[in-house]
Amino acid sequence: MQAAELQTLRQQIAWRKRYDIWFGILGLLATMVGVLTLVALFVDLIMDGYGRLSWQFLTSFPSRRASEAGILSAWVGTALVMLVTAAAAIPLGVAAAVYLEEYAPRNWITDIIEINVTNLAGVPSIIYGLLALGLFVYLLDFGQSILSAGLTLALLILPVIIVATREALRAIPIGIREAAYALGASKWQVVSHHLLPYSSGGILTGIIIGMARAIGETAPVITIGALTFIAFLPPLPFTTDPATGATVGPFEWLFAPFTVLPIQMFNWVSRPQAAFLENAAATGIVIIIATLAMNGIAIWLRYRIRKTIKW
Amino acid sequence: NLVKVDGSSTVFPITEAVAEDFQKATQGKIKVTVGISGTGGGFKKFCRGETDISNASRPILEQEMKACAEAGIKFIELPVAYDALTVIIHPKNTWAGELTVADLKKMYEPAAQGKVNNWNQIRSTFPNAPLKLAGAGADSGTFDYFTEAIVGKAKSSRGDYQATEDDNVTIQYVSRDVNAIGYLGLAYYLENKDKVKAVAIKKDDKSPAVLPSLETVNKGTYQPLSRPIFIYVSTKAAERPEVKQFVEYYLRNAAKLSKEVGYVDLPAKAYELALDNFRKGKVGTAFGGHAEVGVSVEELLKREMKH
Amino acid sequence: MAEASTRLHINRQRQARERLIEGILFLAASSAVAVTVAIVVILLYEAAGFFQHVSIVEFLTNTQWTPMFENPQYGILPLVTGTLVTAGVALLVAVPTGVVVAIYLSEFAPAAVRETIKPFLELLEGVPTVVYGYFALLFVTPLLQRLMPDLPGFNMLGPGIVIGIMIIPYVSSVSEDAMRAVPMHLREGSYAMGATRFQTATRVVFPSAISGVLAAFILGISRAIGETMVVAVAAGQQPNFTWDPREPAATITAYIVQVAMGDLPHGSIAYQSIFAAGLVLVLMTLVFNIIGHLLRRKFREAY
Amino acid sequence: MAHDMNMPTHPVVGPLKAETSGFHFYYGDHHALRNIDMPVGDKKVTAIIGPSGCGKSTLLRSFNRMHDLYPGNRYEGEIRLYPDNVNIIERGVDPIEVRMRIGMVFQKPNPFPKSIFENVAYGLRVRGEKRRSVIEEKVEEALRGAALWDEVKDRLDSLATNLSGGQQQRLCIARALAADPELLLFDEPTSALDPIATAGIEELIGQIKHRVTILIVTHNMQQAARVSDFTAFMYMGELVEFSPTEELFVKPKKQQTEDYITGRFG
Amino acid sequence: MAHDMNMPTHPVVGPLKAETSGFHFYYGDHHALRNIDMPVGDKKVTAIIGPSGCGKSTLLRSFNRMHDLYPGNRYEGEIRLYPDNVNIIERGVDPIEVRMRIGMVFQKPNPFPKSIFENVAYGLRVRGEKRRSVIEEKVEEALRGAALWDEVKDRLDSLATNLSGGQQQRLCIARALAADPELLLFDEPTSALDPIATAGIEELIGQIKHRVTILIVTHNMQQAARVSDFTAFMYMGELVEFSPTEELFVKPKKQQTEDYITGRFG
Ligand SMILES: Nc1ncnc2c1ncn2[C@@H]1O[C@H](COP(=O)(O)OP(=O)(O)OP(=O)(O)O)[C@@H](O)[C@H]1O
Ligand SMILES: Nc1ncnc2c1ncn2[C@@H]1O[C@H](COP(=O)(O)OP(=O)(O)OP(=O)(O)O)[C@@H](O)[C@H]1O
Ligand SMILES: [Mg+2]
Ligand SMILES: [Mg+2]
Ligand SMILES: O=P([O-])([O-])[O-]
Repeated sequence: MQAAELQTLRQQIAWRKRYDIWFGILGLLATMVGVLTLVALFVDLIMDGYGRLSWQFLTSFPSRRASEAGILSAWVGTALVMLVTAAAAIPLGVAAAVYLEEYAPRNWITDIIEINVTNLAGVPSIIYGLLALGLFVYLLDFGQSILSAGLTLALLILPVIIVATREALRAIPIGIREAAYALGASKWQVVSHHLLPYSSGGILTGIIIGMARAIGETAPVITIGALTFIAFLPPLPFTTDPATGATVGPFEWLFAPFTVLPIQMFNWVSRPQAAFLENAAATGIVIIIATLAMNGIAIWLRYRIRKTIKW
Repeated sequence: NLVKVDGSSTVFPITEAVAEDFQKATQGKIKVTVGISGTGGGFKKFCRGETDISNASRPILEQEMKACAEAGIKFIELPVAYDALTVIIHPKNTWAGELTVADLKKMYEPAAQGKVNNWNQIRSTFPNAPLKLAGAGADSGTFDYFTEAIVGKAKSSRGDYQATEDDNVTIQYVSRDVNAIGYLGLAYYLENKDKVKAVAIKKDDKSPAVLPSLETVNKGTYQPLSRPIFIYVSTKAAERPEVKQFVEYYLRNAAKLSKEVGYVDLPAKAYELALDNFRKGKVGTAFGGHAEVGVSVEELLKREMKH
Repeated sequence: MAEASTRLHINRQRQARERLIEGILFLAASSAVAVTVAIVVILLYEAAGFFQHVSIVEFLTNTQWTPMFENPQYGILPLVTGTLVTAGVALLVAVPTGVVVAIYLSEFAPAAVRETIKPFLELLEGVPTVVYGYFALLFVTPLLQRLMPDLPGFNMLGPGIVIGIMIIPYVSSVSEDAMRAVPMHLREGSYAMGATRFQTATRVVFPSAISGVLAAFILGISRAIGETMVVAVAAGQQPNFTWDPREPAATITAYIVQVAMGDLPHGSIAYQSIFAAGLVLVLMTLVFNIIGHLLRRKFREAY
Repeated sequence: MAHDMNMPTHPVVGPLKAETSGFHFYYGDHHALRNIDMPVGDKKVTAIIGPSGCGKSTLLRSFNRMHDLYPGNRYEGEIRLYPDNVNIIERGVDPIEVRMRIGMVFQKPNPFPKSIFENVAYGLRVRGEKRRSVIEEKVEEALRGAALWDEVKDRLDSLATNLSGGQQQRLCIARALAADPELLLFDEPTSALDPIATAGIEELIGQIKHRVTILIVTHNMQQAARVSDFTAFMYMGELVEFSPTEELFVKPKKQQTEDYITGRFG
Repeated sequence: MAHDMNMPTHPVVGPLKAETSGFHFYYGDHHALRNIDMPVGDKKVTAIIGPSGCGKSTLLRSFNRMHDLYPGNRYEGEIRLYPDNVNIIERGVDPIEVRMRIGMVFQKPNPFPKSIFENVAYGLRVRGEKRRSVIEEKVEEALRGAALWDEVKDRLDSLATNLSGGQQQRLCIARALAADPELLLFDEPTSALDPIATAGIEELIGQIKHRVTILIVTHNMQQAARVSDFTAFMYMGELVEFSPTEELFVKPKKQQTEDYITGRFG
């Protein structure tokens, strides 16, 4: 190649590479929009609510006196609701994903199910609230209970779990399936001995991410009517009820009234006294830390799986 | 041994305070839940028999009475405190410290929509400055009462103002704009005296201008913007000892607790009358299924009930 | 070896067990359909009462939505425009930013940067939306008011932008997955032609991943349309038939949650109206999802 | 297994373990195999060679009904398994039962991401075997059979996926052997391995062929020549020639075969 | 380009287009290529053969610095490109510039999911060429050069991914040719193709070798024999033997080479 040609070539490359640099900067800036917003939000919450974060705050019931109020009933409520959500959404979501990925024949029924799953992922959460109000609260008569809320959020995260499970299943090489079938395994044996164990990490990640989203949901829980002052804990199984002296059954807590963290926060935010706004901010910190922790676990899991499972 | 209360967000802070103290007083033997689903939402549940007590920032309406009657639910109406709607302006607003009901009507009536946009349209002496209106969201009891008291008909309002369910937001809005005006519950004003200024209200040109305060409301001079707020107790629930105990506790402590959370207590006499009505099981409403402005609580409690 | 040959015959017991399991799994998968049907049935059932009082024509053509006023008007259009405008603003923020972020993370950022930033971004989803509402009202709107002094305290712009930021991770992570799924050999093909990073990213990787990127948009639209608390807090709650994002307005979701906490007498038309509004909302997301489905089919990855 | 009444003999091959006749295979509309008649000699190694895409893998995978796993595939004709004399692609035949008797080793080693022990034991577990002692015994036997025992006996609990490629492939053979197959299918078992590992696998095939019938696909003609007794040459979905291996490589009957083995195409 | 002063000659090969000397390559810690000295004759076809995993692809991909795309890879030594006489793996050399001069065709055809026209035009567009007429002319020329013009001239706007495998591969060659490369790298370009398509590609290589220097990796020795002028035999990361093709296949100098080409391993 002639020197002159080479010269123009180099100029032209240099010109093109300039876009690389510009785009690199642009990309970093765009990424920072999200990250900085998050940091700003978090810092703001911490400034407002840090002073209220204490052991007392975590172990007290809500109160009309902001300085005595705490989130005990709210975080216990959140934990129990999440328990129900997990118990309902995980088996259902995983089973649905296994069916769609491993069993479903290619026909219109499968198509309908597929379209429905993608669709559900897009249904606004408030609509789930309306559904739950009609279905769980009234039709099935679960009332405004932990059970109703847990099932509502379960519906909300069902698509998340289905999608994550399907992806994890798809990541398992076809060779593993064939190897098991070739040894005479039945379909269910292949699923239960291989596919589920090997995809458990991916499934777990999906579950955690779904739950992290459910923790912060406000609107659907409001629609089922959980915006409530609760200054007691649900009856914990096998403890004695202070009022009746009777032993509590194992499932009574499911039907207990409850409140959850975002609702408690929402409640406090609209109070006239500035001190309640501090409480609201402190609650926000707790929620964010909970989601942070859950996401952290998910990341750690993802990392560990990538290290241990190889094909 | 669970007392279920639901309903108005306005009444919530008082009932919450009562519930808190009550549960402490009974050492947790009786549990109380206090929900917020709005006065209407509260009556909906109440008339289905799902709740024992309904918080209400307005009297029960005919429609709701019908629903309760169909379900065989009878109720006792008990006023528990006053809420004073407070009209607020920016602290630097120098001209609107006193306003008549007629002034406010000019601002908020439906006919003003799109037309009344300047302070000098209210009174020619007011400056030529844009009029920025804020107020309660259209499905709140506050909105209903304000329109009833100012415009003369509940729910009759212009639509183009900054509406919100959250009174803190109204505070934010007014405190940022010299030309803004809004209205909200007294408690929010009391907590934000440093940010906004209350307007003294004149019933008409001749009456004195009255600023909202615990005294003026309690004495009945802050008119027409003070309103009683209620709890409704189901008679069936009232038979249960824990509900009975709770309601009596409520009426005995409402004076102290309502003041503590920023509302105005009723005259002491009124609580006695209410307790009496409750014990006698005097069912029905004193209002006949629609809103009324400016009746004294004692008078209400003595009225013949409709049910 | 007669015995051996029977060994090859179908094992009925095992077959029955397998069928049973398949049936159970099928039922689980069908739950997705059941939920959709339940949503539609419940909304239709409640909305039916509403439509006995309000004609569908009025519902769809009237430009005033004032169910709570003295002369109630039931035109859904203002809520629809409010919903579309806030969602539109959100998408104007989220789509370009999300795509740039996705391209950056998938093609430009070193692995270490990518792995640290991604989870950070995903946290944006975990913040309770109420917090975003106040962020929009108390931080973003005042900031915008400095640029646009005439901007009202409530407007669709502020919450729209905040929703946009909130859904960046949705758009970016789904798009990034799609871009990373583009096989390396296509990139190699491009680099081998002497293309730069930027050229490879924009001319080969992005077009190849377009169907996944579209899926991300659709997901973003659904989220933006369905977001409730941010608009309920920061956009004002007055239905307003306008396409101007600087004006205050209510969205369908804000209306629903407002009524769910409000003072409406139950059994009233206004109360039933939330189900009619919900129905419209579901139909809107359905339409977008179907459009997305069709687009995706059209642009299906061909690599 | 002694020579059985039900085990027919073939003029060239001798006693048969299996046999395809008039066999066709379709991937949906794609007619991938046409009219294949191929004998599989009992306790013999039969190699299938041919250019890429000619249908070698397709034929091999028909023997254990692997194609049943994917929708749209269709078999036609017969694959008879002896001594049962059953057409294993018939409807009434359970593919799972077929696979329990006909093992398979794949091109790419595909151990399960479980321990070495669990990999080899898997075929027994699938059959419902629960007795620990039986399983341990069989696992050891199979690992010895696959010439892997000495290398792994101290780390039976470590992950199989950490083994080297050649070890993994021998593990897969052990896994198949532990299930006591009558016929073992190999699909290019060494194409992902280095020369040394390849030599190990070939040696192993030489050792086990006295116990089990082997059908092997390879695209390496030298490998076919080294390990097999009979070779089938396929081309574009058809079986062009089937002969004893030496004969096929030394004096092929068909021109196409000769062109292929002399490297004129492929 | 006429024979150039800067273009050194090699005793066996003649004028050189490129040459590696003392070349090493590392995938992180894995030392994949050791001390490779290989000449690439100008306007000649040089084939690289060897068993799987010996480093053929690694060497080939070093010529256009494909390894730069992945973190942790390291080059050492020299790959000189003539007539410039630059060491193209030196730090100061821009890999983009190298790739603009050295084209590559991959094992699996990898057309972009764009139209046929846009695929071929890609190299020109990347260079910033905007003139429609120039692009059209070059595209036609390249498609003709790749013996694809007649088949696709009526559907230049249809998706390249809808072409058959052989056509796709020829399209990829056209795409590379359109950029006027001085050296063209082929990594097993026919291993994903059927015999007929393979023959087409081989014929094509024969046609273009008068215009451009070719370096081709293949695991098919017959192919190397058919298309190349020189052949390099690699084994375990080392260059074992480099000779004129006929010589290497007829009388290999090294025992390993002989073992490999006679099929004793691999
Ligand atoms: N799942 C499939 N669907 C459709 N066609 C297929 C499928 N698998 C293979 N084919 C086609 O069937 C023919 C035979 O394929 P097969 O894999 O049996 O070839 P092969 O001889 O094993 O080749 P190779 O040496 O490349 O493995 C080929 O034309 C191939 O394209
Ligand atoms: N990205 C990588 N990271 C680490 N090691 C690699 C990588 N790619 C290849 N190797 C290793 O480098 C060696 C040479 O690989 P290369 O792909 O060059 O072989 P090859 O001769 O082209 O083989 P084949 O015929 O299978 O394509 C092999 O041992 C391989 O495992
Ligand atoms: Mg094959
Ligand atoms: Mg290679
Ligand atoms: O909640 P309210 O009915 O008092 O507005």
